[in-house]
Amino acid sequence: MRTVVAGATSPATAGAAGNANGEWPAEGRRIHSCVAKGSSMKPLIEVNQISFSYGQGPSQSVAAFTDVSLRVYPGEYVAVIGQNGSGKSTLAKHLNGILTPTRGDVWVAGMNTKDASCKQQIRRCVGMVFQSPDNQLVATIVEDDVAFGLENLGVPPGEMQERIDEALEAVGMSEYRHRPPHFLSGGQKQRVAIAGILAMRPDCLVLDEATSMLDSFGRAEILAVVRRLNQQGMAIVTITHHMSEVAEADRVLVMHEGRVALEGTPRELFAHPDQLEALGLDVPEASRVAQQVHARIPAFRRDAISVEEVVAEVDRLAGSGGERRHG
Amino acid sequence: MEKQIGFTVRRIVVAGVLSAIAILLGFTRWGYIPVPTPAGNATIMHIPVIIGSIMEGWPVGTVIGFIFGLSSFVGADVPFFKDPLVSVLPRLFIGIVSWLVFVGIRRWNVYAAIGVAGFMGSATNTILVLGMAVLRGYLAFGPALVTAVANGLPEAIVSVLITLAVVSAWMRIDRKGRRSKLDVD
Amino acid sequence: MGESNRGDILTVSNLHHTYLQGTPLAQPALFGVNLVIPAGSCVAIIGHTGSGKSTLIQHFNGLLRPQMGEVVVNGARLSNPQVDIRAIRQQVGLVFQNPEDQIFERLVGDDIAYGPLKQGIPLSEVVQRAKWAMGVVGLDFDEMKNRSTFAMSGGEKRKVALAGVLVLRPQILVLDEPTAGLDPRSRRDLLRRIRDLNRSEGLTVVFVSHNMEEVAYLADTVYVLAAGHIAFHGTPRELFGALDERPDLQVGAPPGVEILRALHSRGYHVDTTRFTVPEVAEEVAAAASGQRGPAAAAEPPSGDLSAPPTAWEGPAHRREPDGRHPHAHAEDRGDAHGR
Amino acid sequence: MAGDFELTRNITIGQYLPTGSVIHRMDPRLKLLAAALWILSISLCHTYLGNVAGLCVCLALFALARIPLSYGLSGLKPAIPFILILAILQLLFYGNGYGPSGQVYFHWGILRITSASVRVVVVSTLRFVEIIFAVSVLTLSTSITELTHGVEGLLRPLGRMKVPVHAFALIVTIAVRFVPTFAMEMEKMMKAQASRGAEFGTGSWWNIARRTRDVFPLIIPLFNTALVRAEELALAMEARGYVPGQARTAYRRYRAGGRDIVMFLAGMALSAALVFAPFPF
Repeated sequence: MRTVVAGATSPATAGAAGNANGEWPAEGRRIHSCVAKGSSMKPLIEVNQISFSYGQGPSQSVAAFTDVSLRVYPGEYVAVIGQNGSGKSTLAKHLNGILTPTRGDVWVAGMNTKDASCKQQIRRCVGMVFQSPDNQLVATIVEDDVAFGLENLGVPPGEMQERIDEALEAVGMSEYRHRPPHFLSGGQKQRVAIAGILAMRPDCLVLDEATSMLDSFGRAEILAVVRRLNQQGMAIVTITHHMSEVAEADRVLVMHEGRVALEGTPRELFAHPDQLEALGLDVPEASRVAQQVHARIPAFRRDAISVEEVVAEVDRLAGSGGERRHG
Repeated sequence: MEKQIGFTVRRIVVAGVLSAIAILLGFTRWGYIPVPTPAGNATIMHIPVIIGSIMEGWPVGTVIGFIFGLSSFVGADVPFFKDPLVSVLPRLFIGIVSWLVFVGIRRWNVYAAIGVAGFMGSATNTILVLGMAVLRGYLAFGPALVTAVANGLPEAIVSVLITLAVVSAWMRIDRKGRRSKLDVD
Repeated sequence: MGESNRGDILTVSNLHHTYLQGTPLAQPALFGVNLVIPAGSCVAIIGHTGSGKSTLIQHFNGLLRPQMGEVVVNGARLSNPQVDIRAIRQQVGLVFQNPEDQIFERLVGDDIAYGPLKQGIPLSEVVQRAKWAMGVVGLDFDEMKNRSTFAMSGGEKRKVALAGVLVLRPQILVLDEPTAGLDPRSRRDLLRRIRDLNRSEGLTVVFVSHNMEEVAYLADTVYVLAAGHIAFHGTPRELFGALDERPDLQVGAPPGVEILRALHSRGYHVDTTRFTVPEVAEEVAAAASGQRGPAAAAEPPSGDLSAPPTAWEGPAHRREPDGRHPHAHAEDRGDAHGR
Repeated sequence: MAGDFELTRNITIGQYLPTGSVIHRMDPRLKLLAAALWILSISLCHTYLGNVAGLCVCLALFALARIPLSYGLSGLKPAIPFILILAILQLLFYGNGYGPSGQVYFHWGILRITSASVRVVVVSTLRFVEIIFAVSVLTLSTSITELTHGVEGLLRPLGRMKVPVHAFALIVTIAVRFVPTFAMEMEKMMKAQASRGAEFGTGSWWNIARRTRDVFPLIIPLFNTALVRAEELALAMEARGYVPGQARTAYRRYRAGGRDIVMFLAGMALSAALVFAPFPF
C-alpha cells in the first residue's frame, strides 16, 4: 500500500525544496513541511532515492526498501517510524555506511558512503546506537567501553580522559564509570552506549530502535538524554515504533513496506489517525483525547499532541468561565 | 569483502563470544558430562572451538582453543591439567584439525563435513590431551587408553550432534521440510 | 488484603527473600510481601527495575521457594519441601519477558509441545492441546507447526512462548512484561488475546507491566511493588486517582490521566479516576466548556465506549456481577473522587 | 533446589581479593609475564628438591601478597580425589612404562613400583600444588580487567611484527565481557524450561544419556544467541570506527616503575634457577 495523504492540511508544500529538483518521487503531494531550522543550510545527511535489496542476483534478492529520500539538517530531530519489517532499520544502517544502497547514493557531510576511504570520517560524523544494549558494549568496564571508539579514531591518550568524562557526564553515568556493564540495567547500558558515541563527538546521532528492548523507565531515561542532546544542537535520527517518541521530533517519516508512506510534522501526522491506523501505527493518547474533545466542542483544537497542549487548550476555552475555577 | 584474510571484525566477535561459551561451560557444571575416569568428566567445552573453526576458519578456532586451554588450566581440578603443556598446547590443534576435515569433505557434502569435523575435532582433543598426559608422565598408557574410549567416545558423539545442530542452522543448510513431532497426520 | 475468601487461587503472605542468603554478598529482595489473587481475576504488578517483581513472580511457580513467609497455590504450601513442584508449575504457567530465552526447539510445533511431552502426555492429546493453544494466541496450527523458530518476528515469538505455556493448561497465567518491544499492532493483538483468555476462558492472569495504558486495559486489581514490599493495592481507578497523593509509588499515569491530573491541579473539578480515552475526553470537554463546577460529581460512564479502532476499548472492570471482584465498591465512582 | 538456578550470582570469573600488597600493585603486564615464566619453569622441573623449593617460593608469594593461605588451600580441596586416584594409578602401572624405571621397590604380577614411578607421583603432585598456588596468587591479586589489560599491553609490541595481537586482546576482552551475559541468559533458559516441566539435576549422575539429553536444549540455544549477538556486536564495533588491523591509540597505559622491574627480574631469576640449578635429587 502506498498511502500518500492528499495535502488537506499541508501548510507548507511551497517549502518543499526538493520538488523543484524533481527529487521527490512524483507520487502525489505529501504532508511535508520543510524544516524550519536549517533549511538554508547544507544537509548533513542526504539520502537520494535509494533502494536496497538483500541477497545477490536478481532472482533471489529481496527488496528492503525502494526509492527512499531523506535529508537531515544540522540540529534537526527526525523520526522514522514503521512496523516491524517496514525497512526502517535497514534504512538506518545506510546513514553511516554500514550498508550501502543498491541503487542511489547516500551523502554524509558531502562524502558518499560508497567511498571506502571516507568510512572512518563518516562514522565519526554519524554515530549509531543499536537496539540491544548488551550487544554493543565491548569492554569489561564502562569507561573502557567509552574509550573504544576514541581508540579506533586514534585520539591521543591525553585527550581521551576529557572526552570520556564529558560523554559520561552528558548521559549521567559518571558514577558508574568503573563498573562492569553486566551490573547495569538496560537503560543504563544503553546510556553507556550513547556515551561511547558521544565521546566521538558526532554531528548526528542515529538511534536504531534503541529503546525497543527497554522498559518504560529505561525508555524515559534515553529520551531525556536524547532531548538534551538535541537542544544542545546535535542532529538526531530516531528509528522507532513507539508513537510517543515521535511527538518530539521536528519531522516524521512513516515507512511502510519499504517505502515512505507519509511524511510531515508530528502534528500533521497525528491529524490523520485513520491513515496511521491503516499503517499499523498508533496515535498518542493526548492526540486521541484532543480529537474526541474536538468532536464534542468544535472550537477545541484537534491537533493538540501533548498533555501540555490539551491542558492549555482547556485553559483557553474555559478562560471565560474562570469563576468556575476555585484555584 | 568476502576475500578478506586475517581477523575481520566478524571473526573477532565470533571468536570472542565462542570463547565466552567455552569459559562459561567450564565454570558451570553444564560443561561436563559425568563419566567416572581418571580424567574426570567428559567435557563439551571444546565444541566452541570446533564450531568457530568451521564457521570462520582455523585461526579463529586456534584462538578459541587457546582461550579454552587457558581457562581449563586456571580452573582445573584434575592434576595434569595444571600443566600448560597438557591443558593449553593440545587445544591449539582442535581448530586446525576440524577445519581441515571440514574443508576436505565439504565439496561432497557440507552436512557430512560438519559432522565429521565435529567428530575429528573432538577426537583431536581427546587423543592429544591424553597423549600429552602420557608423554609428560602423568598417566600410563593403559589407563589413558581406557579414558580415551570412556570419555572420548561420548564427547565425540555429543560434539557431532551439537556441532551439526548449531552450524547447519547457522549456514541455513537445514534440511528443508523438517516436520514437527506434532505433524502426525 | 485481609480477605481470604474461598475463591483465592494464589496467596502470598509475609514473603521474604534474600539472594545469596548467609554470604557476604547477600542481597535482600523481598520484605514481607502480602498478595491475594482471586480465581478468575486479572492482576497487574507494577514496579521499577529492582523492586523485586521478578523475584516475586518466580515464587508463584516455585522457581524460588519461600525462605520466610508462605506462598499457597490452590491450597498447596510451597514452603513444604514435599510439595509436588511439577504439579505447581503445571498449574501456574510462567511466561518470561524475553521470548528468545524460552524458545529452544528448532520448530514451532516442537517448541510448543515441549512441556506436555516432558510430562508424558500422549501425542494425540498433545496435538489437540497445541491446536487449542495456538488458536488462542492466534497462530495457525497447520501453517506454523513446521515453521522454524528462527524466522519469526518478535510478535510471533512471543505468541509461541505464550502458546508453549498455555499448552500445559495452567489455571494461572503469569506474564512478565508481555508486550515489551512489540509494535503497536502486535501489542494490541496480544493484549486483546490475553484479555479474552481471562474473560472468556476464565483463566486467572497475573502480569507485570510498566505500561499504564496496558494496566488500565487489562487489570482489575493492581499491586505496586516498591523496594521489596507492596506499596499500593487497589483497582486501576483507585491507583490513578491516588497518584497525586502518592508520588512515592513512582508510577507514571497514562497520558489521559496526566491530562486530568494537570487539570485538577489547576482547579478544574475533573474526576481523576477516569482513564479511558472516551472518559478523559468527556471530562476534558466538560472542563473546556466550563461545566465542571466545584460540587459536580462525574456523570456515570456513558454507554458509548466505542472508541476509534486505535483506542483501548473501554474501561477494564466489567465483571462485578459475579461478585468475585475484590474491590467492586470502588467502581462506584462518586466515592473514589477526591481520595 | 531453589539455588539450582542462581547461576549468575555464583559465577565469578577471577576471585580478586584486594589487599593492596606489592603484588597487587605490580604492573599487570609484568606480573602476567612473570607468572607465565614461573609456571612454565615449574612444569619443567623434575627434581624433588627443586619442587620443594618451588613450593616454598609459592608460599612466600602468598605472604607477600598478604592473602591468607586458606584461599590457596580451598582451590586445592576439590582436586584431592583426583590427586589420589592418579597417584594410585601411577604407582601401580607407571613402572611398566617407558624410560628408565630405576630401582624396583615392589613387584607383583604386572604391578611394579619403582623409584621412577615414586618420583613421578611425588613430583607431579608437588607440581600440581605449586601451580594451583601460583595461579591462585595471580588471580587473587589481579582483577579480571587488569588481566585483560595486561594481556593486551603485553601483546601490543608484537603488533609491529604483523602478528594480529590486537585482535587477540580484543577477543579476550569480548570473551570476558560476555561470560556473565551468557550466564544470565542460561539461568533464564533453565528457569523457562523448568517452568515448562523440565527437571534439572534430578537425573542420577550415572544416567549419562539422560544428563546429556538435558544439556541439548540449553547448549544449542546458547550457541545460537551467542552468534546472533556476535553479528550485532560486529555492526556496533564497525559503527564506532573499528577497522581490524588499523593502528589504534590506547586509553589504558601502564608504566612499569622501578619496583615493578625489580620484582619482575627477581621472578625471572627464580624461574631460571628452578630450571637450570643443579638440584642434587
